[in-house]
Amino acid sequence: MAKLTMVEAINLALKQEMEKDDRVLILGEDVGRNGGVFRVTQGLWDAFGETRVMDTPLSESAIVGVAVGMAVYGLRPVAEIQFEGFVYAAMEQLADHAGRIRTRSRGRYHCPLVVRIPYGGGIGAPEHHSDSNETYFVHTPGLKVVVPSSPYEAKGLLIAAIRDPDPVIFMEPKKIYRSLKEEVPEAEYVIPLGESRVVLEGTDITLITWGAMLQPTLQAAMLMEKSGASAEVLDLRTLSPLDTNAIIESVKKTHRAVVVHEAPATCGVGAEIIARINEHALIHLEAPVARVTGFDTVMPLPKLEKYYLPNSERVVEAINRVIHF
Amino acid sequence: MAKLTMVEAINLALKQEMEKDDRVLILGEDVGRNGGVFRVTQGLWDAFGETRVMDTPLSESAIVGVAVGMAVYGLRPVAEIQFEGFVYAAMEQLADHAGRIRTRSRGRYHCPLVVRIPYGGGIGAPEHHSDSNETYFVHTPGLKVVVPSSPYEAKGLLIAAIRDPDPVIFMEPKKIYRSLKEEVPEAEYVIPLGESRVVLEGTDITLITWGAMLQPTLQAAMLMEKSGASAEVLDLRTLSPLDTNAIIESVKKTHRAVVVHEAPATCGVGAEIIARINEHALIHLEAPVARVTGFDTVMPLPKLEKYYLPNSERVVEAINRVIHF
Amino acid sequence: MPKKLVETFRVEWLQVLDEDGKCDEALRPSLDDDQIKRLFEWMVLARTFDEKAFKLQREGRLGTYASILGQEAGQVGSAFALRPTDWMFPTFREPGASFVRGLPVRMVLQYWAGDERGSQIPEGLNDFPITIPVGTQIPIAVGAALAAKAKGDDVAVMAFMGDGATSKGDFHEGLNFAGVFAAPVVFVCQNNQWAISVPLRRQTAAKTLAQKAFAYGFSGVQVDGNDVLAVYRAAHEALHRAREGKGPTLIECVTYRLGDHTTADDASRYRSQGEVEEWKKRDPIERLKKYMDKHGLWNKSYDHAVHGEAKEKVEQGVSEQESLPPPDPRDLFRFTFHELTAELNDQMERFVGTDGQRDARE
Amino acid sequence: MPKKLVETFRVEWLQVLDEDGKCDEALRPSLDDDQIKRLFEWMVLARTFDEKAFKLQREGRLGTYASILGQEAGQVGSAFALRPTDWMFPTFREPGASFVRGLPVRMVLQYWAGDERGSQIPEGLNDFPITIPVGTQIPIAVGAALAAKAKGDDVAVMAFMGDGATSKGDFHEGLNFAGVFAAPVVFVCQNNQWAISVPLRRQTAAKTLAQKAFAYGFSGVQVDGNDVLAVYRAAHEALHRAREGKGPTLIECVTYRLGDHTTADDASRYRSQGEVEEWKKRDPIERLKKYMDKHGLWNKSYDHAVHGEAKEKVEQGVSEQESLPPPDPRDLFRFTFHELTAELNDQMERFVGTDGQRDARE
Ligand SMILES: Cc1ncc(C[n+]2csc(CCOP(=O)(O)OP(=O)(O)O)c2C)c(N)n1
Ligand SMILES: Cc1ncc(C[n+]2csc(CCOP(=O)(O)OP(=O)(O)O)c2C)c(N)n1
Ligand SMILES: [Mg+2]
Ligand SMILES: [Mg+2]
Repeated sequence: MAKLTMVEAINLALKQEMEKDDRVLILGEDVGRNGGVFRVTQGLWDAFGETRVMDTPLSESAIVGVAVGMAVYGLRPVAEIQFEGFVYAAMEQLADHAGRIRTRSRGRYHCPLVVRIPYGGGIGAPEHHSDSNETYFVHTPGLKVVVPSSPYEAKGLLIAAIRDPDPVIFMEPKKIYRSLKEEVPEAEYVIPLGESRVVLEGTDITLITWGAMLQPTLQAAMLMEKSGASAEVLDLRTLSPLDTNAIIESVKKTHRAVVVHEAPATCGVGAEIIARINEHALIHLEAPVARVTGFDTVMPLPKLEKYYLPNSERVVEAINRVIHF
Repeated sequence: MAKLTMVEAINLALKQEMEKDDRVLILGEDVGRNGGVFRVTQGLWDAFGETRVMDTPLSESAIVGVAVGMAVYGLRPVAEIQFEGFVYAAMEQLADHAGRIRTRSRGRYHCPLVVRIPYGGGIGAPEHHSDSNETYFVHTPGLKVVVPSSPYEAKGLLIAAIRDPDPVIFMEPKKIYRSLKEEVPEAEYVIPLGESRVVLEGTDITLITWGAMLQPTLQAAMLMEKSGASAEVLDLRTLSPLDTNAIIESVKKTHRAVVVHEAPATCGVGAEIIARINEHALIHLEAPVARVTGFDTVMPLPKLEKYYLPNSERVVEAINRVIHF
Repeated sequence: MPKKLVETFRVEWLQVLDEDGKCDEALRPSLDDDQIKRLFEWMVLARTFDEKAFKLQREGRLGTYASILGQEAGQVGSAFALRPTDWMFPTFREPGASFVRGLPVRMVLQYWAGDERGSQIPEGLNDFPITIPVGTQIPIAVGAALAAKAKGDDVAVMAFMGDGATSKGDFHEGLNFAGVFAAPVVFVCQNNQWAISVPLRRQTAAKTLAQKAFAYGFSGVQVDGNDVLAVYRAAHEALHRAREGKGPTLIECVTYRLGDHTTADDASRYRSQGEVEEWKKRDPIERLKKYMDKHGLWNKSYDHAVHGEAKEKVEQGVSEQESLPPPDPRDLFRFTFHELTAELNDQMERFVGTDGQRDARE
Repeated sequence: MPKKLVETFRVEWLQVLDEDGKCDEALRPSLDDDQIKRLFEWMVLARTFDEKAFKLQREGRLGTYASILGQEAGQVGSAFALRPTDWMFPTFREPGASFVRGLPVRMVLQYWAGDERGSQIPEGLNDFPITIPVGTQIPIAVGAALAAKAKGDDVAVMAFMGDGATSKGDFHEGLNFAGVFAAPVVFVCQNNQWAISVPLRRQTAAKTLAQKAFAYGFSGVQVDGNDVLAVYRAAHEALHRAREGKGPTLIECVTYRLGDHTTADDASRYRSQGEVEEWKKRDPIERLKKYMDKHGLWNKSYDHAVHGEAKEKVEQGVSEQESLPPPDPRDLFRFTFHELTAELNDQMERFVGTDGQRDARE
C-alpha cells in the first residue's frame, strides 16, 4: 500500500471514479492542462481529455450553475472552486438551485454534484486564500458538507460524495494537502457520509473537530495525557448532516467537551454542536463546552495568520479551563 | 403623534436622514418612480430626484458593489435588495469588500453602507421571497445586522444604521410591514445598535427573539401567564453584534430560555445564543435552552408556509418542555 | 498599420408578418397550414389561460400571478420550434411556452397557487421548473446543453429570459460559457420593455439586446416578438445551428408587457397608458389571424371553436387543480435529500407531534 | 422592411510606436520630452522592482508575488494619464501603475510580505488597495465614479482588470451599470493572453475584448499594450471623455505575461517557450528606448542613471520594509469596526492572555 498525500489521495479517487463511471467529469479554473493550482487534478486531462476535464472561464457562479445543469441532466460533475475565498460568487447557484431543485421539483430532478473547495489557512497564502466558510453551506438546506482530515479519509469520503445523489460541498484543508502522508489503499473504499470517527478514545473530555484542526487537537490531547487527563478526539468528517449521536454519546461519557475549528466563532459549526449538546446532553455536562476557533474578524494576511488559527496551546488552555471549571 | 406602519416608519426615517445629510442616497430595483415594491421608498424619488433615489439595473451584485464604492468615496448609500432570496448574488461583495475594507486597509477606508432587505415569510409570497438568511451576515466578519420588530423600532434603528460608519444589513420583516401600527414620533430619535430590549419582564423563563417572531412569542408569553408562568421576552434588535450581557443577565434570573427564529435551526443565530448561554450561564440553567425555529429545509411555498413558520403554539409547547424538564 | 479596423458587427431585425398580417414570402418559415393553425390555437390558449389566472387571483383563488398578455407570440413561436427531446428552461412568465411543451394547465395553476407539486414536471417532459431568481436558470441551461453534447445526445436547449435578466451576472457568465464551449443552446430574451417599473433604457445603454451576443463571440438577432412566424423562424434556425454544432444564438424578441408586472403590481404608477395603447395595436394574435384570414385558414366558426376549446381546457385545469387534496405537511421534509437525515427525521417527528397532527385532525 | 440592419459596430486597433519604435506622428499624443522620459523612467522602475521582488520571493524574503514583466507599458501609460485627484482601482498585477501614482515601493513589498499595513494607502492618494477576487473591484470603481459625479467632483476613475476578469459577472454588472449611468470611469483591461493556465480562447469566443463594451452601449478600443504612447493616448482620451460627462470607455491593452502567473506557478506546464520568445521581441521598454534614441532623448549615460536611480529606489524600499517592526497582533481585531464590539474585545483579551502575551514576551 502506498503512502500518499491528501492531494494524491484525492487525485486517485477522482481518477478511479472517472474510470468507473463515465458520467463523472471535472470542471473548473486551471484543472486541465495545468492539473489544478494544487495539482489535485494532475494527469487527468491527459487521461480523460478536455471534455471530461474542462478548463473553464473565470466564472465561479457559472462553474457551479453549469455543473448544476449537468447534474440535473444526468452527469456527475465535480466542480472545483480554486480557493474558498471565491465561492461567495456561487452562493446564489448553491442556495437557490443546487440545494433546492430536488425539493422544489418534489423529486422530479435532483443534483448529484460535488463542489471541491480548497479551504482554510496555515500555508501563508495571499489575501482571500485562507478563509474557513463552511458555515454558509452547513446552514443552507439541501447541501451536504464534508471535510476530510487525512489522505485516507479524503479518498473514501470523496468517492462517497461523488456517488451521493445530492449536492456535496467537499472542503479540502490546504494546510494538510501535503503536510502528512498516509497509507492509502489502491483498492476502492467508501466512507459513508454522516458518520464521524473516534480518532482517540478517552474518558475525561471530548474534543470535537474536523479537517486541518484535527492535528493541533490531537497534539493537545497528547499533551494532556502527560498531565493525566484522557481526551477523546472526535473527527466529524461530515458537517452536514452532523453526526449528533456520536457527539452526544461521547459527551455523556466524558461530561466535558471542547470544539475546535478555524472559522469565526459566531454562528460557526461549533455553535451548532454546542446547541445540540445543550439539547441532548445538558444534564451530563460538568462544565460549559469551550470553543477554540478563529476570531470574529477577517482572516489576516500571513504575518498575523498564526495568531488567528487555533493551535495546540489554545486547545490545551481550553481543556484546562473546562476540566478545572 | 401618528400611528404608522413599519413601511411608513422606514419611509419617514429615510426621508428625514436624506433631508439632514445630502450624502445619503438610495439605490435599488424599483425604488424610484415606483416607490419600491413594498412602497418603502414612496415619494422619495419625487422629493429628492433620480440621482439620490436611483432605479438600478437588475444586478444585486453590482447594487451592493456600487454602493460599497459610493460609501468608500464618502457618500452614505442605502441599497435595497428587493427580497432576501436575491441577496446571495451579493454575498461576494458583502464578504470580500463591504465587511473587509476597513480592516484590510487598516482604517484608511471604511464603508458606511446600509443594505435594506425585506425578509422572512408569512405573507404567502412566491418562491424565493420568504427566506430568513440572517445567519450568512451574522457569521460574516465586519458586517452588522439589525432586525426591527415594530414601526417605532424600525425608525430609530434605521437612523442609527444610516449613521453607523460601518456596513449594516438592515433586515425588514415583511410579515409586520403593515400588520401592526404604532405611535412613531415625527421627531428624530436613535436606537443604538447592539442594545436589545426587554419587551416583557418575567421571572420563570426568558424568551429570546427578534423581528416578526416577536408577535407569536409575546402571544405565547400571554398564554403562559394564564397558566401561571411568567415569561421575560427579549427583543434582540441587533443580531451582530449580539447583546450577550442582556441575554446572560436575563437567563441568570430565569434559569430557563427559549430562542425563537424563522431561519433553519442548524447554525442559525439561535445556536450562537445557546453557545453564549452555555459559555456564560451554564450553571444557572435548570433545563436545556429550547429552539423554536424554521426547519432545516427549503422554505416552502404558501400552501405549507404555516407549518414552517414558528407560531405561538410551538412556542408554548417549547416553554412547557423547558419548564417541566 | 497604426489605426486599423479589427472587427465589425451587424445587428439585424427580423419580421415576417407586418402589423396588418402582410407576409414577406421570402422569409416565411416552412410551416404547413395545420402547423400555422396550431400556432394560433396555442396563442389563444395562452391568452385564455392568462385571463382566467388573473381572475382567479382577484377572486383570491390563486396567489401572485405574472400575466403574459401581449407576449403570446414570443412564447409560442419559440417553444413550437423545439422537439420533445429538447430541454426548455422557462422564466416565471412562460406558461404559453410550457403549454406548447405539454405541461398540464393544472400544474401551472398549482404552482401559482403555492404548491410545489406544480413544479413536479411530468416524466418524459424535459423542462426545468419555473425559475424565479432572474437569470439564474441561464448557466444551468448551458450546463444541460453541455451535458447533452458530452453524451452525444441529439438535444438542443432553449433558455428564456427577460430584458431585465440581461443585467445579471448569470446572463454574462452563462452566455460566455456557452460561447467558449459552443453549447447547443438558444437564448430567447423576451424584451417586453420593462423589468417591473424599470424601463429598458435604465437596464442598459445598448441600443439592442441582441448585440450583447457579440461580446460572447456568437450572433444575436432582433425579432419582432409579436410576429409568431418571425419568432418561429429565428428559433428554428437557431435550434438547427445548435444541433449542427454551430453553437449558441441570442434571439431578442421585441414585445411588450401589456399587463401589470404581476397581480401585486400597479403599472399605472410608472408608465403611460398611451404607451400601452400603442402596443395593443400590435396584438400578436390579431396579426396571425389577419394572415390566416387572407389565406383562408381562419373564419368565425373556426375562431369560435378554438376559443371554446381553450376555455374548456382552462376550466378543466382549474377544477382539477382546485379539487386536489392539500399537500402533506411531511413533504416539507421528504425531498430535502434522497434520504431523510436523522436530524430532519427528528424535526419532522417533533413537528408532526404538534401542528402536523393537529392539522391532520382538522 | 422585414429584414433590416438596426445596428453596426467597429472595433479599432491603436498603435503609435511600431515594434522598431517608428512613430505615427499623426497619432502621437501631445507629451513633451520630459514627460516621455518620465514614461521611460517609470517603466524601468517597474521592471527593476519586478526583478527584485521575484528574487526576494525566491530567497524567502517575500510571499507569493505576481510578476509584471512585459506589461510595464499598459500600467505606466494608463496611470500616467490620471490626475492626482482621480481614483484608481488596481488588480494584484499593477505595481507599475501604483508607483506612478505615488505609492511607496515599501508598501507594495509590505503587502506581498503578508502585512495589511501595505494596503493602508497614504492619505491624499486616492487609490483602492489591490483587489484579489478577480473582477470584484469593477462595480466598486463604478460606485466611486458615480459618487464623484453625484458630488460634482471633477474626478475620473480608472479600474484595471485582466482578460480573465472579463468572464466574471462583476465585469458585466459593473460595466452595464457604468453605461446606464454614464459613469466617469475608464476600464483598462490588461489582456496578457493568459489567466493562470487558461488561454484567452478558453476565456471567451469573442475575437477582441474591446468589443464587449458594445454590450453596454459605450465604445471599446483595442490598443497595442506594449506601446506606452498608444496606451497613454487611449487612456488620456478616455479620461477626457469621462470628465466631459461622455461616459465610460473600455480599453483593451493587448500585451503578454512574460513570467509565470505568480511565483507559485510554473508556466512551462501549459504554454510553449516559443510563444514567450515571440513576445519578448515586443519589449515595451526597448520600443520606447528606440523611439527616444531616434529623437535624442536617450543615451547610454542617461540609461545608466535611470537604472541606477531605479535600483536605489527599490533597494531603499526593501530595507525600509524589512526594518519595519512586525504588526501588533491586536491589529487583528482593532479594524473590524469603527469601535471594538464587546464580543471582539473579549476575544482579543482572551487571546492576548495566551498567544499574544507569549508572543509579546518573545
Ligand atoms: C435576482 C432577482 N432579483 C430581483 C427579482 C425580483 N423581480 C422579479 S421579476 C423582476 C423583473 C424582471 O424583469 P425581466 O427580466 O425583464 O422579466 P419580465 O418580468 O419583464 O418578464 C424582478 C426585479 C428576482 N426575481 N430575481
Ligand atoms: C474570483 C476569483 N477567482 C479565482 C481567482 C484565482 N486567480 C487569481 S489570478 C487568476 C487569473 C486572473 O487572470 P486575469 O484576469 O487575466 O489576470 P492576470 O492574472 O492575467 O493578470 C485566478 C483564476 C481569484 N483571484 N478570484
Ligand atoms: Mg421585461
Ligand atoms: Mg490575464
